[in-house]
Amino acid sequence: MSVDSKVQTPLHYFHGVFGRPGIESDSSKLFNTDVECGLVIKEAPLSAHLNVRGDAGDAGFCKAVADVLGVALPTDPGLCNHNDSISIYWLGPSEWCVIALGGDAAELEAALRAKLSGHVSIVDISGGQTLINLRGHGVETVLKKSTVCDFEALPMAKPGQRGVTQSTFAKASAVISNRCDGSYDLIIRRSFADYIAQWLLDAGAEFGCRIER
Amino acid sequence: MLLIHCPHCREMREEEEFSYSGEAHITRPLQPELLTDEEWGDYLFFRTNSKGIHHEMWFHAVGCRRYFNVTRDTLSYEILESYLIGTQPTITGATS
Amino acid sequence: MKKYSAFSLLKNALSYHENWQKVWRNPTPKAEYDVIVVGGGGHGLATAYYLAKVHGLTNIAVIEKGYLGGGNTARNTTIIRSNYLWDEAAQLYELSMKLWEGLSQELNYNVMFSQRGVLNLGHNLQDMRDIERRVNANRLNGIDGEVVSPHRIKEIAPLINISPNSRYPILGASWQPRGGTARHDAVAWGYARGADALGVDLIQQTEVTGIRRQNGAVVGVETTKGFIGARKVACVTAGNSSVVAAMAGLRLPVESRPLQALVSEPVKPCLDTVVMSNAVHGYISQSDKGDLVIGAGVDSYNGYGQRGSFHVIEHTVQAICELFPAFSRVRMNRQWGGIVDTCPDACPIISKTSVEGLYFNCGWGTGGFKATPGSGYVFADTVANDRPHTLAAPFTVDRFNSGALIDEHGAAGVAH
Amino acid sequence: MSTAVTQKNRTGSGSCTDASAPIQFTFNGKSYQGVVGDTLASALLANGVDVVGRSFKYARPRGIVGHGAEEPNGIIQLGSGAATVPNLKATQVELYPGLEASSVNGWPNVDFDLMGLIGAFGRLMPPGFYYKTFMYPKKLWMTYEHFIRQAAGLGATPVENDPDSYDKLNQHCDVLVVGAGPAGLVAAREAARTGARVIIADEQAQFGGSLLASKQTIDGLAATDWVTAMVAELEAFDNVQLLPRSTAFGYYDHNFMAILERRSDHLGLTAAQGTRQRLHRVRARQVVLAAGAFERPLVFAQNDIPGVMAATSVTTYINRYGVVPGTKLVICTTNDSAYQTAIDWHQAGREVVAVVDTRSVLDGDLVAAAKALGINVIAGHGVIEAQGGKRVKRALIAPLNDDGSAVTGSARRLDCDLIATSGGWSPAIHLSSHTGAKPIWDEQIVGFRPGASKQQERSAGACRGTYSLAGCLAEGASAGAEAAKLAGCGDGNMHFPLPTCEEYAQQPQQALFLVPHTKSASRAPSQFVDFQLDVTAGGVELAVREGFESVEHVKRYTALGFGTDQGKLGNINGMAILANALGQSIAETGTTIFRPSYTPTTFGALAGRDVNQLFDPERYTAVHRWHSDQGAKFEDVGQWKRPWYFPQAGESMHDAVNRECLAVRNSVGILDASTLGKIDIQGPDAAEFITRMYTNSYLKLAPGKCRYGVMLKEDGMIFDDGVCACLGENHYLMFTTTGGAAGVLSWLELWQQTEWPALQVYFTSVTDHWTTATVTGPNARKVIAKVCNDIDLSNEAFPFMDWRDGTVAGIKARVFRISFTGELSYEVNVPAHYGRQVWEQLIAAGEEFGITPYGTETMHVLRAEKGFIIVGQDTDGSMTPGDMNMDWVLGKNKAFSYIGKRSLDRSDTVRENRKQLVGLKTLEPADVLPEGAQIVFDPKQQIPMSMQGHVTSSYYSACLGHSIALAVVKGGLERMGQKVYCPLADGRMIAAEIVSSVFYDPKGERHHVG
Repeated sequence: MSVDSKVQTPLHYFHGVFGRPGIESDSSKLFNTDVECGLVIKEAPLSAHLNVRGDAGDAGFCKAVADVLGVALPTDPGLCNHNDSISIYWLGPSEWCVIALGGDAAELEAALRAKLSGHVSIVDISGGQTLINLRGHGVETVLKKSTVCDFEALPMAKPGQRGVTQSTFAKASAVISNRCDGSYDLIIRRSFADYIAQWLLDAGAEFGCRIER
Repeated sequence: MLLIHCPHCREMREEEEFSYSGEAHITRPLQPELLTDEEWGDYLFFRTNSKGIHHEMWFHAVGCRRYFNVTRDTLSYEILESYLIGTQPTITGATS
Repeated sequence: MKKYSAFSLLKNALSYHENWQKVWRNPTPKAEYDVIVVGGGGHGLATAYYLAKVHGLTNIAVIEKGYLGGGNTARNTTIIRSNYLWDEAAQLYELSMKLWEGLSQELNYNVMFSQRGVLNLGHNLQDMRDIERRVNANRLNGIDGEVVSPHRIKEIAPLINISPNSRYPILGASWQPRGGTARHDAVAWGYARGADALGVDLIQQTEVTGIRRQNGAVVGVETTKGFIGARKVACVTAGNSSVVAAMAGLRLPVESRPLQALVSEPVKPCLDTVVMSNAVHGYISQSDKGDLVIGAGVDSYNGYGQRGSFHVIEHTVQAICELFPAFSRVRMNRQWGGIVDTCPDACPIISKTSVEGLYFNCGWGTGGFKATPGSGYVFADTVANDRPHTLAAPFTVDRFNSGALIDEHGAAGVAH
Repeated sequence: MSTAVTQKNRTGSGSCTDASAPIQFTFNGKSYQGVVGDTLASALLANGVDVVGRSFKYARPRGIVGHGAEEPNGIIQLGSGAATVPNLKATQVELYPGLEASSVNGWPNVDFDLMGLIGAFGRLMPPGFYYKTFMYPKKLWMTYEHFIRQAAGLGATPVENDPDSYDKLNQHCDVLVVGAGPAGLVAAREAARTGARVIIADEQAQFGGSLLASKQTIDGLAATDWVTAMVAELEAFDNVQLLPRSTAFGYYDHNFMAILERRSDHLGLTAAQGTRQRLHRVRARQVVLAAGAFERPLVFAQNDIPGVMAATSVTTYINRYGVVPGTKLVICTTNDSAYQTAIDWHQAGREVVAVVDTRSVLDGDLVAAAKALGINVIAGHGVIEAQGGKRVKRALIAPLNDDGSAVTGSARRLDCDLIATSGGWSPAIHLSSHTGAKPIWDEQIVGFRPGASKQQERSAGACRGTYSLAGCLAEGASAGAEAAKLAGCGDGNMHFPLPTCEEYAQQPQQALFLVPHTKSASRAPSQFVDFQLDVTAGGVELAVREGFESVEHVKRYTALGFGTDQGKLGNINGMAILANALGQSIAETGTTIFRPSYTPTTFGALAGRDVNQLFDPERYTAVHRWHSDQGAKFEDVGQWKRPWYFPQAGESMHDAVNRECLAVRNSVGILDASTLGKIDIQGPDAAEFITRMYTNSYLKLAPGKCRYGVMLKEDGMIFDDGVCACLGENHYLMFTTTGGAAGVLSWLELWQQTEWPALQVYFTSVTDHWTTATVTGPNARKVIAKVCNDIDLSNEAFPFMDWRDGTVAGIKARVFRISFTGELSYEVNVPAHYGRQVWEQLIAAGEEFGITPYGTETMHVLRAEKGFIIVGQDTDGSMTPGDMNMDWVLGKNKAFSYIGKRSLDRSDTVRENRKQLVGLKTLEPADVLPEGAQIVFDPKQQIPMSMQGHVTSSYYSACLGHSIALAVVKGGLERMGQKVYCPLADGRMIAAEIVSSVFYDPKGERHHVG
C-alpha cells in the first residue's frame, strides 16, 4: 500500500486492513495474513468498466457487442456472461456493465464504437466503481446482513455464465454476482467504497475479515 | 412491506429497492399554454387517490432503474399486477 | 352537564362510582339538521362544539362511521407547537395554541396539555439557516421561539447525544417553550362531551355513504342508517377525504398515505420535552405514563390500510438511537399506523367547495392533531357564515390553481 | 448456603433444569441460588419469593402469575449501569451466573411500598380520574403533572451508550414455521423433506413448547424425548434453519415476518462476543403459525394477591423446572385441563386442597384420574375471593348457578397458599391478526380463533383452537405439507406417519370470565382483569356506565391491554365483561386490534448496525484523505463530506475563509468539486430532451461548448441548476448540484421513460467516475499551463464556457472553463483513480503562486460576491427564475413547452410584489446579517410585524472590505436603494440598503480575462 502510487482504486486505503471480533476494524500492519479469515474481500486491480446501452432486441447490436468483446450479450435478466477477462453484467433491459479485467477503457470504448451504430451509449465509468470479490465461509451471512435481495436464488453460476442482480447493500447499493467457486463478486460505487468497506469489516468481524488487493 | 414484481427484472423484489412515483396514466397535456389555470392545476395537483384499486408508478431505483406500473389495492395492499409503461392494466376498478 | 372536579370524584367514590352521568348521549338521528359534520374525530367534534358554542347552532349532528376519536385522533403522537414558517400557517397554528392553553378549563375536561416545550434540531448548516429563518419569523409573528445551542439542548434533554463527531451532529435547534403534548383521546372526549351538552347529536357507528345534492346544493347525506337531511355538510374525514369528496363528485389535491408511530414500554421519566429532527427523521416525547412516544416517517406509497412498511419503523428507531444512544436497550412495545391526507404544500385545505353548502376541512398531513382547536374554530366560523374565516382564507382549495401554495415542507417534513 | 435450604420449593430437576448445577443470582439486593435451566421466575419461585413487584396504579403487591410472554406482574430491571435493561419479564429471563435483577416499582422496596398507601385510596382513582380533576387552578397543572409523571414508568432506561451491538439478517425462505411446539415441529419436518427452504423459530430457549411440561407420550417416547428426536431430525436437513430464542414479533405485508433472536441474553448482561440480539427480516413464501395458546385466568375478588397463578404455569414450573411454588393448592377451573395440574402437584408430593370446578357435572378422563388419586373435587363452585396480604392465605369458595353468573349459596374458606386457575384457553392469534385477519369468536373453544387468512399463511394447533395433542400433530403435519406445496415444493401430501399419542376424553368447558361475588363488581373487593394496569371488572363496568360503549373506547378509558404484556391474559376477560355489561355477545363486541410487537422488541435490534458512523453512508471524493491530512473541516452536504475550510495553525474560521477568498481573488485557489452530480447523456434526441428539461435551449449548443441552465419542477419552482456541456454529436454532460444529483437523474429517467419514450436518449451517472479540481484565480492559467501542454489555453483558443480534451499532469482529462467564483477558472476532470495524483500535481504546480485549497465556505462567499445563487439556500421551493432575477435563463422562443413553463403564467406566479432576489449592504459595513434574518420595511411597528422577506446568504467579503448579503424581498427589484431592517432575536435592529445582487466585477470581466 503506497499513498503515492499513481493509481488509487476505491479501496486503496483499505488494502491490508482487517476486522476481527471485538474490533470493528484495525489498520495495524502487524496483522498476520496467514490467520484464517472467514471473509476475505479482494479488490480487483484497475480495470475497464463501461456502461453500455442499446436495444437488446436489435440482433445487429447484440452481435456487434459479442464480436468485439468475445462474449455474448446477456439479454435475459439476471445473467452475466463472461470469459477469463471480460464480463458483461445485465443491469436492465437496455443496460449492461462491461468489465475488462486490467483492460483499457478508452481502447475498449473505441473498439465498440467502431462496430456499433444507431442509438447506443457507451460510457467509461472505470473511475466510478470497483469490483470486489467476497470469499470465505462467512460470505453468505455477511451478504444476508447487507442486502435485501435473495442472492441464493440467483441463476446458478456455471462456466461462462453467472447470476447477477442489483440491490441494496447496507444503505448503499451494489451489483451482486455469484461465482462457481461459491464466492461472490460485488460492484460498488467509489464514493460509497469507504462506507461499504467499514460496513464489511464490521459485518465480517465475527468471522475474521480482511481486505486485500 | 411490499414485495413487488418488476416486469423488467421479471422477479419479485423487496420494496426497499424501489421508489414510489405516484399515480399512473396521468398524461402531460400536449399544449399546456392552452389550458386554464384550473385545468393546469388539475393536472399538477389533483389526484384520484382511490381507496381500493389504484394504478401507480414505481421506479426500480437500486435495481434496473426502470419505471413501470403496478395495480395495487390501497386498502389490502395486495399487488394485482405489474405492467410496462405505455401499456394498460388488465385489472381496473370497474372490473374488480 | 355535571361538572367534573376533585369534589365530584370524592362524592362519586363514596357511592362506589355507581352514579356517574353518561359522558354523552347515544341519540337516534333526526330527520334533518342544520349542519351535519361528517367525521367524529377531534377536528369534527371541535367544529361541532364551536358551531354550537360560538355560533349558537344547536341542530347539529356529528356522524361517525366508527367510534368517536377513533381515527388519527387515536393514532397520533400528540405533539403541539405553532412555530410554523409562513405567516398564514403560523397564525392558524398559533390560534390553536392559544385555545389549547385554556382548553381543559373551557371543556371542564383535563386534556392534559403539557407545555414541556418542543425542540426542532438542526444537523447541518442549511438546517441552521432554516431554523434561524423560522425562529425569526415566529418571533416577529409574536410566537415564542429561540435558537438554542447544543449545550442548551443538552440541558433541556440530558440524554441527547451532542457529540460533534456523531454522524448527524446536532448544531443547534429551535426551541418553543409553549409547545408540548396533550392526551389525545381526552381531546376528542372533552369536545364530544362539551358538544353533547350543547345539544349536538353524536351519532356513532354510522357511515356516510353518499352526499345528496339538488341543483348544485347539498340537501343531506346518505348513511348506513338511511338518509339524513342537512342544509350544510361539513366534511372532516382525515384519512378518507378523497373518498368522501368523490361522493360529491369532487377531486382533491390530496394523497392518503400511512404514517406510523410506536411506543416503548413505560420507563421512568427520562425525557422532559419533545424532540424532533427532520434530518435524521424522527421525533420523540415521553407520555405521562412513561412510554417513549415516537413518530416514524410517512410511507412513500398511497395506502388506506392503517399500516405501513417495517423498514420505516427501523429507520425511525435508528434515528432515535442516533439522537439518544441510551435508548438502545429500551424496547418497542407497540407500533401502529394512521392515514394522513397530505397536500402538495403540506398545508391543509379549509374551504368551501363548488357545491353549495358543502365544506371540506382536510389535508392536514402529519400535523393535524396540534391544530384541533383552531381548525374546529375557523372551520365552524367558515361553515356558519358561508365564507372563509380570515385565518382560513389562504387555505382554500383554489390555491392549487392559482399557485399560491404555502410551502411548509420545511416545517412538516416528518415534523408534526 | 445450600440449595436445599434456600430453594424450599425445588423438588429436583425438571425437563429443562439441572438441579445439581446451582447458579448464584441476586434479586432486590438479596442473594439467591437457582439452577441451570431456570428462568428468573422459576428461580424466584423455587426460593419462595412471593412479591416480585408492585402494580402500576395502586402499588399493590404482585407475584408471578404465568411462565412466559403472558406474564403481567414479574416485571424487572436487569443489571445496572450502561447495560441495564428495563421491564423484562422474569418468566422470560434465563438465569445466568451473577444475574442481578430488581423490581421496577416499590419504594422503599417491594415488600414495604409507601405508594401502597395510595392503593388504599384506589377508590378515588377510577378509570379516567385524570380527566376529571387537576384542572383548577389552571396554572398548577404543570406541577400536578410533574408528580403524576414521577409515579409513572416501570423500569429505568440506561443513561449511557449501549455497550452491545446488534445486527440483522435478511432471510428468504419457502416455509416459515412460527412456534416449535408439537404442531410446529411436525409442520417443519413435512416442509423440510420437500426440499423447501424452511425456517422454524420459537421464542423459548428449547424447542418443544407445551411438550416441555407434558407427561404425555408420543410414539412411545416421553414427550421431551420425542422433541429431542424431532429437533435432531430437523437439524439433519441442510435446508432448515432452526432459530431458538427467536420471537416472531410482527407480521407485515406480503409475508414479511420480523423475528428477534436473543443470542447472548442467556449468558450475561452484555454479549461477551458477537451481537447481543439479531433481527431476522424474513420474507417467506408461505407461513405456518403454530404459536400455541395462553391459559386464561379466572377473574375473582383479590385475584391479584401473590400466590394466584395460572394452572398451566404451575404445571410448567413443576415439570419443566422442578419447582413446586407452594404447599397447599386450590385449583379453580372451568375445564378439564387444570386437573393435570392437580395430578402433577399431587405427584410432586404436596397437598391439593381441592379442585373447585364451576361446572356442576364432571366426567372427563382427567377428572377421573384426579379423583382416583384421592384429590378432592368440588363441583358447581367457584373461588369468589382470594384472601391474604403478600401471599394467599385462603380461598373463599361458593356454589354457583348453572351458567356461573351468580353465587347461589354461602361462601366457605379453604386454607391454602396457592390458587391456580384456568378459565380456558385463548389462542395466540396475534400474528395472524397483524395481517388484518379479523378474529372470529368461537363458542366451541370459548375464544377467538384466527380469521380468514389475508396472507399466505395458515394456523395449526392450539393457536387455531385445537387443543388435543393428536389434533395439533395432525394439523401441523398437514399445514407443513400444504405450505410447502404452495411454495412450489412437494405434492402437498403428508409423508411421515402421524405420531401417535394417548387421548383424553374431555367434557366441554364452561364459558366464564368473571367469577361472581356476593357483592356487585362495583362494591366487591377489586376483581382484576388487567393486572399490570390495575384494570378491574368494576372499572370496565364503570366505563360502560359512563357511556363508553366501543371496545376501543373502553380500552383507552380503562387502559385495558395497554401494558407490556399487551393484555395476553386480561383482554378476553375484559371484553367478555364489557359485552356482558353492554348486554351483547362477545362476537358483537369484538376485539381491539392486535399490533406488533407480539412481545417488546429492543430498539437496538431494530436499528441493527445502522448506528453511529454507519447510521448513514459518508461519501468521500478521491481526494478526501488529502483534505483531512491538511486539517480541513468538513461540511455535510447530503451524504457527502465536503471540505468546509482549511484552517491553518491558529486560524479561526473567519481568518481561514478570508485568506482563502483573497487567495482566489488575488492569485489562485483550488476546490474539490468532485461531488457535483454528473450525468452522461447520449442519443439522437439528447438535445431535444435536455431542452425540454431546462428553461433555456440546447439545440444549438456546439461540441466544445457549455451552457448554464436552470431546471424547474412542473410547478414552475426552481429545482436544480448547473452547466451542461456538449461533448460531441448527440452527446452531453450535465452537471447537477451536489445534493440534487440522484434526484435529477431519476427526474430525467421519469420523463424519458414514462412521458416521452419515443425520444432516443440514454442517461448514465458519471458522478463517481470523475475527480473535479477547480483551479481558479487570476493565476489559474499559469498553473494549468505548467501541467498541460496539449491544450491551447489562450482565451481566444479556449474561451470562457468552452471545454477541451487534453492531458493534465500526464492523465487524459477534460477541462472546462466554467466559473462559480467569477475568476478565470479551469475545472479539471480526470478519472477518479488518478484524482489524488492529479490534485497533488496541481498543488505542486501552483506552489509558486501560493495556490490555496479552499472549501465550501469560501466558495459560497465568492459566488455570493458575484450574486450567483445556490439552489436550496437562496431558493426554497417557492422561487421561480423570475424571482431570482434570472429571466435571462428562460428561453423565449422554445418550440416545446419546457417543464414548468406553464406554471410561470399562473395568477400567483405573475402577480406583483413577489419576493425577489436582491443584494443587501448593511449600513454599518462590519455588520454581517445573520442568514435567516427576517426583513421589515418599518422598524418601529409593533409585533406582529409585517415581514417582507429574509436574508438567504450573508458573509463578510474580505475582498470588498464589507459585509454582503443576498436576500429575497417583496418587490425587491423595484426597491433598489431603499432601506430595510432586520430585527434580530438579540434585540438588535440592523439596517441595510437594497442593492444589486452582484457585488463584485458586475461586468463579468475577470472570468473572461485573456
